[in-house]
Amino acid sequence: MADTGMLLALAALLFTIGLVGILVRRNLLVMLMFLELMLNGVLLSLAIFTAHAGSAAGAVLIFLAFVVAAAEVAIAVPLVVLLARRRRSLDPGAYMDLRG
Amino acid sequence: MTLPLTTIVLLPLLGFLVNGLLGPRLGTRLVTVVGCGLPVLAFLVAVGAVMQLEAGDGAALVETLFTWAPFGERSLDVALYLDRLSAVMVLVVTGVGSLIHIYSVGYMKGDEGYARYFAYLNLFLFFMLLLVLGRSLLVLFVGWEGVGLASYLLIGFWFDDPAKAAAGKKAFITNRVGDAGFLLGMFVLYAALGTLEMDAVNAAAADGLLPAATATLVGVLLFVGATGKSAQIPLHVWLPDAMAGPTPVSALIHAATMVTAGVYLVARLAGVYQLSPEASLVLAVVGVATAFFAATVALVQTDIKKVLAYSTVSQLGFMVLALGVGAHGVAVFHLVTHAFFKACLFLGAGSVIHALGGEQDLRRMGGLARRIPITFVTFAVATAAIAGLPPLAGFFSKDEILWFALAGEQGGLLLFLVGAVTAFLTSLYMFRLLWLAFLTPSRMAPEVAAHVHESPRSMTGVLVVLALLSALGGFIAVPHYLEGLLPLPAVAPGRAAWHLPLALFAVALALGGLAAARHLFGGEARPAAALAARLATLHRVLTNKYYVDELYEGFIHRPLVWVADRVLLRVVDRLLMDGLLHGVASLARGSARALVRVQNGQLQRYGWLVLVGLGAGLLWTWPHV
Amino acid sequence: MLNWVLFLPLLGALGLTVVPAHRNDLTRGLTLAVMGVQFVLAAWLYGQFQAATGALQFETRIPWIPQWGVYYHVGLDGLNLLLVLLTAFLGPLVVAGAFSAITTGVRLFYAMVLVLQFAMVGTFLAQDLFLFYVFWEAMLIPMFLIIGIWGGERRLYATFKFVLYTAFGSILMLAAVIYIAYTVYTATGVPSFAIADLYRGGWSLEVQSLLLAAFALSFAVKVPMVPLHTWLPDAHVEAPTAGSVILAGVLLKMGTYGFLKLGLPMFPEAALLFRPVLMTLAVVSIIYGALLALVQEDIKKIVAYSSISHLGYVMLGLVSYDLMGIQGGIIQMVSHGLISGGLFLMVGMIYERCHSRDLAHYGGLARLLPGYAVFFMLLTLASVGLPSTSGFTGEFLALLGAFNAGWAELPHATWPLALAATAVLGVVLGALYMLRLAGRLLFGPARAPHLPLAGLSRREGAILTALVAAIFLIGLAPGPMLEKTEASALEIQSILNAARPAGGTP
Amino acid sequence: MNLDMLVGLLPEHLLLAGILVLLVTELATRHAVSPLPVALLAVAAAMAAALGLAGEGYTAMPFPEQFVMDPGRAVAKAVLLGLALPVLLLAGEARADGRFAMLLLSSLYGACLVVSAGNLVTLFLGLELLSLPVYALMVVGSRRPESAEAALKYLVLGGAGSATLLFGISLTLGATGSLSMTAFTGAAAGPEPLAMAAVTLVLAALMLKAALVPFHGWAPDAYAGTGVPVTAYMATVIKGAVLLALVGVFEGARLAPALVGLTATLALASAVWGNLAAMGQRGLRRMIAYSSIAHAGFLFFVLLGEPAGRLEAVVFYVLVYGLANLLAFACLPSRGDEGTRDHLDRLRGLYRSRPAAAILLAVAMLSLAGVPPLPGFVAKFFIFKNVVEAGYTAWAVAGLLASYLGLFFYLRVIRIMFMEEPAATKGDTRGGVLAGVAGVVCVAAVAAVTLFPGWLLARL
Repeated sequence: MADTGMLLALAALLFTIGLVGILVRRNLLVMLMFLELMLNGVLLSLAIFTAHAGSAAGAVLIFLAFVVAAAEVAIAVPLVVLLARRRRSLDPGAYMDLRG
Repeated sequence: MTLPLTTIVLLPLLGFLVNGLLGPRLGTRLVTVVGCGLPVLAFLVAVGAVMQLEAGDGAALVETLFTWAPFGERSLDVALYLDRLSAVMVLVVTGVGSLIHIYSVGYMKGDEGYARYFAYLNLFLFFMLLLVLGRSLLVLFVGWEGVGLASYLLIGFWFDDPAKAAAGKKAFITNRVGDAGFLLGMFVLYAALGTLEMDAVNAAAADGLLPAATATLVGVLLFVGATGKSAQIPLHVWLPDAMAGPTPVSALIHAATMVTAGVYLVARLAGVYQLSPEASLVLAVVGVATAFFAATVALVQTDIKKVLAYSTVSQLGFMVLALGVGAHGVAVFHLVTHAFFKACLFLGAGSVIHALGGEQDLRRMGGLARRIPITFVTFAVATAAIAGLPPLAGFFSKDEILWFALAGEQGGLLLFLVGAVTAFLTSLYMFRLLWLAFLTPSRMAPEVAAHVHESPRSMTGVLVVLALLSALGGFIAVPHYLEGLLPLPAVAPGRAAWHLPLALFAVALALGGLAAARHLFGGEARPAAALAARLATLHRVLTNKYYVDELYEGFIHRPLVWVADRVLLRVVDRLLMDGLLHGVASLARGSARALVRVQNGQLQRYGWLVLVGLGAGLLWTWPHV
Repeated sequence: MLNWVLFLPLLGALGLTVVPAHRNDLTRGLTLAVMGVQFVLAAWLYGQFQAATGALQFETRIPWIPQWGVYYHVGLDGLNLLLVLLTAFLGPLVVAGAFSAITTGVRLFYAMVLVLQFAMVGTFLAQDLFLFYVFWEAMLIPMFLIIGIWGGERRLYATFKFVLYTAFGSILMLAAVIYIAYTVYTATGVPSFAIADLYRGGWSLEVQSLLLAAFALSFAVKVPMVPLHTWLPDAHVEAPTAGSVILAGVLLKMGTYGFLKLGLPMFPEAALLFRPVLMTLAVVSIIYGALLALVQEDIKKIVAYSSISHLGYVMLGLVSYDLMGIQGGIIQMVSHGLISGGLFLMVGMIYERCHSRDLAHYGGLARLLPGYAVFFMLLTLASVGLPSTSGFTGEFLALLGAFNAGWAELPHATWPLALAATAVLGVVLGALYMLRLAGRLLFGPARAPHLPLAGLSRREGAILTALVAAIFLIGLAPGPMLEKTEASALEIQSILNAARPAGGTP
Repeated sequence: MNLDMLVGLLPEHLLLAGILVLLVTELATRHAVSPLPVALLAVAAAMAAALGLAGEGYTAMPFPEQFVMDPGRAVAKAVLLGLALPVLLLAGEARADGRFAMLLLSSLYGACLVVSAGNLVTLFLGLELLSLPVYALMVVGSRRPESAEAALKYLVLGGAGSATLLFGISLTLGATGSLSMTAFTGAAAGPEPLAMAAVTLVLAALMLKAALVPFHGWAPDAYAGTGVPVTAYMATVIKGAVLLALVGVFEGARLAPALVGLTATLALASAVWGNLAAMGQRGLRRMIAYSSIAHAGFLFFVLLGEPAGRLEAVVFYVLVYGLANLLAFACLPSRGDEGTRDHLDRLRGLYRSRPAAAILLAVAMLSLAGVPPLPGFVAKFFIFKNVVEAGYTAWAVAGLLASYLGLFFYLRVIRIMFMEEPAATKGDTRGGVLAGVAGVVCVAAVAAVTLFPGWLLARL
């Protein structure tokens, strides 16, 4: 059970690192990677619990989450490309046209 | 079924409506016929009604018209009521009123507001009759306020002159102060007895249903109303200014009828006042003080109408004094005689003013006795009457007042002495007037003097009638006629024998006034001026009417406006309430700006907000677990 | 029939949408016709109204949101009868009065006036709290537009102030309404908003006090009672004449009507507790409004502040708990509607001619516009409360009622009597400011900013004649009206008095 | 495969069919063909199907524990689908292409799934299906350079939200061993730390998707950064679906006391923040964004209420609120630069040039403000009635006071349209035909709901 606890802590850590990473890094692509990291942390915890509970639904959810993560990236990367093509910058601070 | 009382009241109203609505289109003649004919008709009907009253066994005539406001079982009704007291009043009002209407035909000839004038005058008569004939205090109050309105309109009749309009306003508002007291008195009566019908109130008072304290309260409050209408201290200030109106108006409203309404009110509710010696004492003191005070002011006035106005205030003071010592019948008696001679005096003054083309200043008159003899003779008779020379009307009524002030149960030496001095002053200032206007050499401007002419027959005729009434009116034994309704007070023991000496004393006072006036104002030497110079301060105070107007302006009106403007409007309304509002509004605007600044477009700032939210959420729920 | 009276203006407003935009004559005519018919119907209902009973008459009750117990429930009783009649009476006058004043956006203007009329009549007629609230709030928007579009220079400030002020009161009332609905449902198991059911709500004193405070805040803003009055002068001054007339004539009465119909009888115990406060505020309003009217230089502001004073009498009468006082309050509402409506119309007439409301610019109008002066004088006198005008009837009965009640309470408490006596001062102050206005406007040397002045047109004459006739009718013979309202007033009175501890006065 | 799988999912099937048809036409035709008829037909058919199911009182679980269908959900679906119809019309006005329609229909599919979600897996799937196409739509449906920025902001924060949701779901699994809704609601009521954390995370994720303070940062920028039809879609259907998801996950459960304070505080904060920040906005869309933040706050108050009335209240509110928003968007001038055509300056004096549009826009604003007799008032009344009935009177009063703050900026729009002179350099303020149709549809629906709220409430 100790392992489970450690793994869960790791999952939470990954989630938090992901979130904080999104907040502090000044590069859109890196931020997207941290977003994936967040999801990975969640997936880790999900895997643990699924295994623990022996839930089929949990397993399905893991796969769904993979798909979702992939889809998000699939949309996000073209968006970053669109932006970068316009301003030649990956700094999120360069894209503050919408405000107020 | 005939309704004489209703007819009496409605006739002048009809006149008002006809002249008021159609006036300018009717032509002068028709206006005159309507304006004067209907009051005369009312007088005739009134005579008939009084005869009907006398033919009966003295029971009052009552005409209930309609229920004004029902409340469950109670109701406030509109009813007219004629007993001997109102009979006297109705006759005076319609009689003297009709005379003055007729007089006005000549006086107002050619005025562009001729129809309007008669409309107002008829309106006044209507309300005055309502006042006199009302059975309930409510109806009386309707008339009371209505005559105030008519007075307001007529004082400001020549409204182009702001001073005249202001005088009207002053009259109305001063009366309103009194009316507030009247209303309160009425409320107390209704709260205590559940009725406002005056015969019922008197009956209840007689049956002991009205506690003495309540009676005092009612008495004082209603008297506050009376001080307004009857120009008693401290609400007398409007009456002298009211002389801005056409002179016949001054005669009718501000001398003969309306101003006596307060006296009538007290007499009408004699039952209440009989229960309350305290209230009566207040009346007596205020009355005698007013009489004295006004008489002193009248001594130095130079405007012929102002002298008469203060004289009216003074005479009203006498009436109130009579009321205060319980001699209600005598007060009404003086009211009647005063109506005759004061109307005569005012109309005479009107005739003088008419003759002089509008001049009112005594300092620019003189020597008119020969030029306008009828006016002079009638004026002299009325002067003698008011001064109290026997056997003219004023002698009888004033003598009785002094008598009851001295000898009545509620009388007192001080009241009597002040009254006596005032009687002397009355004689003095009236003969001063007579001399200055008619007997001293002319001081008129030549172009004025050239145009002096006696007034038309319609005016002089009225003067003659009124002079006759002033001469003979004293023989109408009004107090005796009213004794059933208004019993005279008992004479204090041991003083019954003083009546004859007192009468002689009164005559002596009148003659003394005459002599003094002749001495001071009659000769060439003008000792009056010397006296005035010697008593300069006193003279100035009197000329300025004791500075009462200035006092009111400085201590009431101006502080009121100051508080309203500086405190309520600027501080409370604008600073506090609107300031609070605007403060909240700018707070909202400010926070809106701050919140918008949070939204700076930076993705990671939004992320931080999310993080804060998440953390706070988890922390929030954590301790609850 | 009652539904026709209610919905006719709404139908009229819908009808206006098919009138071509440039046909102002048609718009005006249609609106006037609608209002006229509404008044005729209302007058007919008044005639048919049975005086003997306090029960609802001409009732309609249709489920609207039955799940919540909300019904479209309207009916006439003694409390709203006269107010509906007043509203219907003022309607045509307002419309006709605006013929010459409103020349832009005519269609929208009259549509808004009609919608407003609908909402006002609805507020009076509603017998369901939910419905009442809906109508109550629905009034705001047409008024917002009327002031904001056709108003004077500071119209935006004034209209926002008006709406935000009143809406603030309403939002707390809404909270109270919701709470009431909930407690009624839990107590009876049947959801209901019927006002008659709510008279016996049976809340504890604390709850009642909170609920009453919420309602009272809303109503007091509308009345308006000092110190919640500061929106009124601005709104009145900036509103176009028609807006001022509606505002003064009808809208303000919503507040006092609210107290009478809802505030006091729904929470009688709390009302008793708050009575000293309400009565004091009523008297303060009387004096305060009068004093402020005394120092204004803007004609409209004088009339506006006079409204505060006059509505104070209404409140005084209502919280006197005396039959005469309540009846007087009702009459005073109607009377004030006629008088101040008339005064605002007259100010509008002179403003149309001279484009100034500054008292200092005028003088001697009695010479320049004799007809105008006569009507102005009559309205002034009515406002002052001269007997034989409606102003007297209302003031007198309200004061008499308050005094009567105060006298009867004397053994327990002196304050009601003291307050009633103080209120009488307002009679003096009323004369002071109104005669100042009339005197400076009508008398003195003739002058006006814009000469020569056209005399009163036949339309204006007719409007004023109708008003003055109504004023005198109520002044001379209020009896029939009082009879029709008495049963309902008695009912309210008995509800209020039931809350008094034994030994209190009837 | 049973009949329920066909019938119970009929609305979804119809949407899918629509997507397929669109796909085929897109591939088969060389010239651009307006996708509008097909899309409209599909959505309308789906709505009709949902209404039909509701009318029959159809109740079934085609996929046990996964997908639930009952009359209440059917109506909810019909409402969401119905709100999408004017969105499509607005999109047609903006000459949207096939991609737009397909993405929209996909997102709608997700919305339907959310409503019918029987367990957390389906819910997650539905929410993602709802959101993912929108990120793309924001760029596809707009010809503006800022739209990518808007989409990315939404995506990053939305992605974080998804992760949070998933984390919450995962913790639920850990705490209860199950992913069913009942397991979640049990966790919501219970005192177990892990479960409470799970519930908090799910709640926070839904708050993020619904744009509650402080999770709202993306909303103003996203709303303002894309085309009007997409904004309209986000403000109405997406917000509605998220709120229905919220009601779904907490179905039948009273909120634990700890969550009551949290929810109410954040809901109130949203209402205040949204209403205040909207006061000075220059663009209608940004204003609507803040307004939607405030409305999300009001909607979240529903959680405080008794479980029984939540669905009805939310469906009613979403319908009314959506209609008002769509009505407002339909009245905007349809020409001009996509970035500025909603600027309030352009609405200056709108009543002069387009009285009908101005009046309808005013109606929309007033309904959003909750001024009676417009249905926005009834909707708000419903929510706060539930709150009071659950005993949270103080919160209800606070919420109502917060709603008062909003009055100002709604009235400000009316002021600009009616009380101000038209701008000197006024652009073309004309509206389009399709937008007009959308407006008429919306106003008809608003009128119906105004007159017969009882009828509608009886069918929820």
